[in-house]
Amino acid sequence: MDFDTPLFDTALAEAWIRSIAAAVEKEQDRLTELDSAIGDGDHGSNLRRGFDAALAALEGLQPTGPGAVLTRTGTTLISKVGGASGPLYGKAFRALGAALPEPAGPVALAEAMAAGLDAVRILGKAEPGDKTIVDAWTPAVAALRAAAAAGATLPEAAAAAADAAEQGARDTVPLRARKGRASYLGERSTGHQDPGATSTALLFRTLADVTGNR
Amino acid sequence: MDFDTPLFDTALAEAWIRSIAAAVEKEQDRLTELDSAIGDGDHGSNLRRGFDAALAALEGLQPTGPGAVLTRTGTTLISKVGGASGPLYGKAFRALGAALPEPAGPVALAEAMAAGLDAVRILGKAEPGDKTIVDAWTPAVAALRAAAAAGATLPEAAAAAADAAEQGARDTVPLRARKGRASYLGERSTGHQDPGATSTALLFRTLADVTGNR
Amino acid sequence: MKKLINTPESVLEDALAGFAAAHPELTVDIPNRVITRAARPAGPKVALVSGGGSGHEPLHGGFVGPGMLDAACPGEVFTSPVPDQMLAAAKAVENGAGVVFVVKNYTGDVMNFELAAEVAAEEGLEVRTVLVNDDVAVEDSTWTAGRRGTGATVLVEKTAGALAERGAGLDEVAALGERVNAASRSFAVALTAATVPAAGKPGFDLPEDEIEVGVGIHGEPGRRREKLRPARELAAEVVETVLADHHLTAGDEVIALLNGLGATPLLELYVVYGEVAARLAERGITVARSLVGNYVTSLDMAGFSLTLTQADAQLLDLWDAPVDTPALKRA
Amino acid sequence: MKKLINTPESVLEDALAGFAAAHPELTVDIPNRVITRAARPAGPKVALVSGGGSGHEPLHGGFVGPGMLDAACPGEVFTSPVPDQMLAAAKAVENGAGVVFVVKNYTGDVMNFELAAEVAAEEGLEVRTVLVNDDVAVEDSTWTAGRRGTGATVLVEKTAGALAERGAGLDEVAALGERVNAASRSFAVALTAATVPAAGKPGFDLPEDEIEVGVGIHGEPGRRREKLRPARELAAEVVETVLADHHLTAGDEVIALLNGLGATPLLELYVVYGEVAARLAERGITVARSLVGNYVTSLDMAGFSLTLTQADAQLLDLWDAPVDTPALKRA
Ligand SMILES: Nc1ncnc2c1ncn2[C@@H]1O[C@H](COP(=O)(O)OP(=O)(O)O)[C@@H](O)[C@H]1O
Ligand SMILES: Nc1ncnc2c1ncn2[C@@H]1O[C@H](COP(=O)(O)OP(=O)(O)O)[C@@H](O)[C@H]1O
Ligand SMILES: [Mg+2]
Ligand SMILES: [Mg+2]
Ligand SMILES: [Mg+2]
Ligand SMILES: [Mg+2]
Repeated sequence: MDFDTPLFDTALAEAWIRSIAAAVEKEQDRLTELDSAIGDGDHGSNLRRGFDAALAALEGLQPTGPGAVLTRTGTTLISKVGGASGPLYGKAFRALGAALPEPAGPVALAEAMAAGLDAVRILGKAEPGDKTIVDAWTPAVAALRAAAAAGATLPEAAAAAADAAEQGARDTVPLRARKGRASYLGERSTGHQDPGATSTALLFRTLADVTGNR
Repeated sequence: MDFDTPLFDTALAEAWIRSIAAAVEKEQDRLTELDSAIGDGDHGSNLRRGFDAALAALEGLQPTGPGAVLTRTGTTLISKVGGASGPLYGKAFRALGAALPEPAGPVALAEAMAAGLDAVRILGKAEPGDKTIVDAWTPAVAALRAAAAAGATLPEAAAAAADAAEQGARDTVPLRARKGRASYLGERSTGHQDPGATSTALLFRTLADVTGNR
Repeated sequence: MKKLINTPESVLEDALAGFAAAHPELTVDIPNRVITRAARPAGPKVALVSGGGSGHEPLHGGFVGPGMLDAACPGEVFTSPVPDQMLAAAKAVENGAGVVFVVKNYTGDVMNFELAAEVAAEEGLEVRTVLVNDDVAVEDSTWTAGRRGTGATVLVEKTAGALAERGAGLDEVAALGERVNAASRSFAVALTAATVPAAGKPGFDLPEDEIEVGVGIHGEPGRRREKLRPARELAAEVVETVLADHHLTAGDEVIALLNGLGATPLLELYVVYGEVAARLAERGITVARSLVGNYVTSLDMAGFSLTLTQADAQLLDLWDAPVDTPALKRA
Repeated sequence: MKKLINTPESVLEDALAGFAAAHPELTVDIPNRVITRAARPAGPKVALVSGGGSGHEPLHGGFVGPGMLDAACPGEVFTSPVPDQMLAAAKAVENGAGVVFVVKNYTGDVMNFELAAEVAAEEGLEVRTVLVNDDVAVEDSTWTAGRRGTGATVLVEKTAGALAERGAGLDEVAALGERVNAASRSFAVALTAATVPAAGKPGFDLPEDEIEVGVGIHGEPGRRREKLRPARELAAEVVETVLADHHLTAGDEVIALLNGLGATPLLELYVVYGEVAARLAERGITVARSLVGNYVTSLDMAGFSLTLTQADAQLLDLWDAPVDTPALKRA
């Protein structure tokens, strides 16, 4: 492993949360619009409220490592977001934080992200193809694992994961939702991109950005 | 008095009520529109309901004269219309009916119409210039009296009254309402023609029509 | 116009059929358009009769029952009922102690109730009329038909109803009603206009960012048009306007009615009420009792009215008295 | 978007401030967003806690009080509350006999209440969860998140609340709640979409002559779009749809809830209820009790939902039991 390659350390974890908060602020309206089409129009404000609170929670925190940053973020999301995305992302970040060694390279990050995905799937019981967060997170984990196995650097692996998550989000467009509010629409849920998969893609894109900017 | 000149008899009274009912049906939307501008948008449907009922009330009636037709119409209007126009027109027709000898010529009709106007003014307490029914009815009575004094026939007198009533209705446009719902608007009631004055003009126009068609 | 109706002409009759089905504890005479309590009070009791145009539900039918009205006469939408209804109602509920008509001050209502009272007197009934005229948006001068009757009607009907239930005499009940009216002031703000079914379109057009201030409950436009502002500012202005016409000073107690006009979500009414309560508290005025919800509506109008009634021990006692009507219940 | 609010972000907090001012008989913990009765029941009593996104007022805060809920947890608009609220509520009202969570079946509500129940159990509280899923517009299959919880919530909270008040045990109260839910079916029709304050525009666009059939209470579109039809036809279709999923036969008794979605005038609700009652009568189904009004709303959505709950002697007895909450009172 190249010593100049950045690892996932506390500073990077904090930078990631900051970057998510900024991205969510910027994309709030788009997320809400997607959620208006097949949900109830609050996904943007839900995440905004959650990551603003997560940012604030970092203020006083003396983290013992990147895992602590992410665990704390998960706890904050559970306490502040509500809705479907609150517990799902909350549990995901808590699992991610618990699974993350310090500092983590691509392999460890891939496994931690897999633990996050497991948490989402255990709580939400969604399968791939159900038009949810899972549809962006699953290919992202696969891409992370593949990149790590191929010896990629953290920025390279994160960029591959971001691409895969975005592709996964786009691939939700033709799907018929089987979980969450969008499932009530039946056939009418097709033709729209899933808001949760879209915000998951945002999480991975910001991760790629902050690792790449190191 | 010319023997060919029609008098106000039972048949004419019935024809008048029929003609009002038809005119109100035709003008219902316009009356409602005028009432929407400065009132509550029901003057058309109020009069429609009232004169439809008045028509129905004539069905079984064996009138003892034109006065009985008009008295019955007044009673029906009171029972069926409600709102401001119901009691006002109801009382007016009852007074008109009570004052009308059989058969009546122009002089008697003018005095009966004056009795109707008195009834409106006693109940509603409106002065000329208050932007109400009174503003059309007052000049109509004056025109009837003038025509009768000048020896006009009933059709001539009724036509003069219709013209005067219509002018009176038009003259309500610049007025500020001081009675009825429109008074709540204060200065904003100016610039609109009063619905009640408009329907009064309709009453006199139909009277001119039915007397002229004899 | 999107409305849950069959035809504009049949709205009242159809709604009365539904009201009758929903409230077996009341008697609904649909042909005559009179709503009365199913059971007459046992002994002699002053009978309270009210009525007015429909479209203000739950007013008045929703306030018929023990502790409040004996009968209500619903007119066509936004149209005063006719004297026949009031007479039929008075005769149906008169119980040996006379009848009080509670009349909102609108030309049509006043004249129709007047005709009814005339005939009732001719037929030997003792009738008193309480005129409700609490809306400060209208100047009470020779330039107008006088102040409109709005939210205070609920307070008059509740307290006079309670007093009648306790066996007070005709003059006493009428005097109490007049006293409550005199102690009350109201003011309303609309975000959208009401659509009368027969008219088929809104009574006035209001741009997306404007409100109508000082509206009545019949879809009539208000004092003036303004830009929509935050609830805090609107509530402050409404409180200001009501108090400017009220003789309340710090330490006084009020009953506050924050009333939705028909299409306002309860969530928003509570937001406004929070601001109203805060503004009153700042002035040292104590809200002794409050009522937040849809009580005197204007069809599908969005907006609210505020009624403040100066309270005293007697009024609070009557306000707290048991009542059992479709829209107001208290044990 | 015209709304009586201060800012979209502060709607919940501002509304809670107003709710607290209007209901001194309740305790409103604004920072923690928990509404409880001001006075705890004297002896041990099963505590009923519910909650959900805001925008459905009076649900749930309006149902806190003797005879119904012990606590409510209001979430942000259309957003499930968070586990912290439910935990705080459960701890505040637990009174020695365990806690029942009444949860409307939405992914968010279910997951947040699940997390709360987990932690509550860890902290030694006995918790049962009653899931409400009565909306027949949603097929209950592996293709969906299951039927939504809507109008039946009022019936579950009322009857389970009454049973808890009578001293029944935890399992008994939870079982009753489940039984009432199983006996209930609902279906809703919208004339206009709801506008979430933070979104600033309606959740869906509906042409002037169309309605959305089978809508949920969160502004989500429905099963399909149709032309607006007379109330008679709409009511018939809704009754049909509800009954198609119900095992009711002639002679059966129901409790009927005809619920306004927020912006529907009461006059129109009564028109619809008249038609609903007539259709049920034609089929020999007896409406033993009815409730017509705004109980489970969807912000400023115009429309209605119908809930039919098969009744029996126990349910009617519990339905008739005294209740004293802001939105439902019975002596
Ligand atoms: N069971 C589930 N598993 C995974 N993700 C889910 C599930 N249910 C919903 N989601 C995700 O949650 C997103 C909606 O989140 P949000 O709008 O914040 O919550 P809510 O649906 O409660 O309003 C959906 O777009 C979907 O991606
Ligand atoms: N006091 C009054 N005297 C004479 N006419 C009046 C008076 N008040 C109102 N009107 C007339 O009644 C008309 C309105 O009638 P209508 O719309 O049927 O009743 P409402 O105002 O009760 O809705 C007004 O246009 C006006 O001409
Ligand atoms: Mg959502
Ligand atoms: Mg009118
Ligand atoms: Mg009218
Ligand atoms: Mg939501």
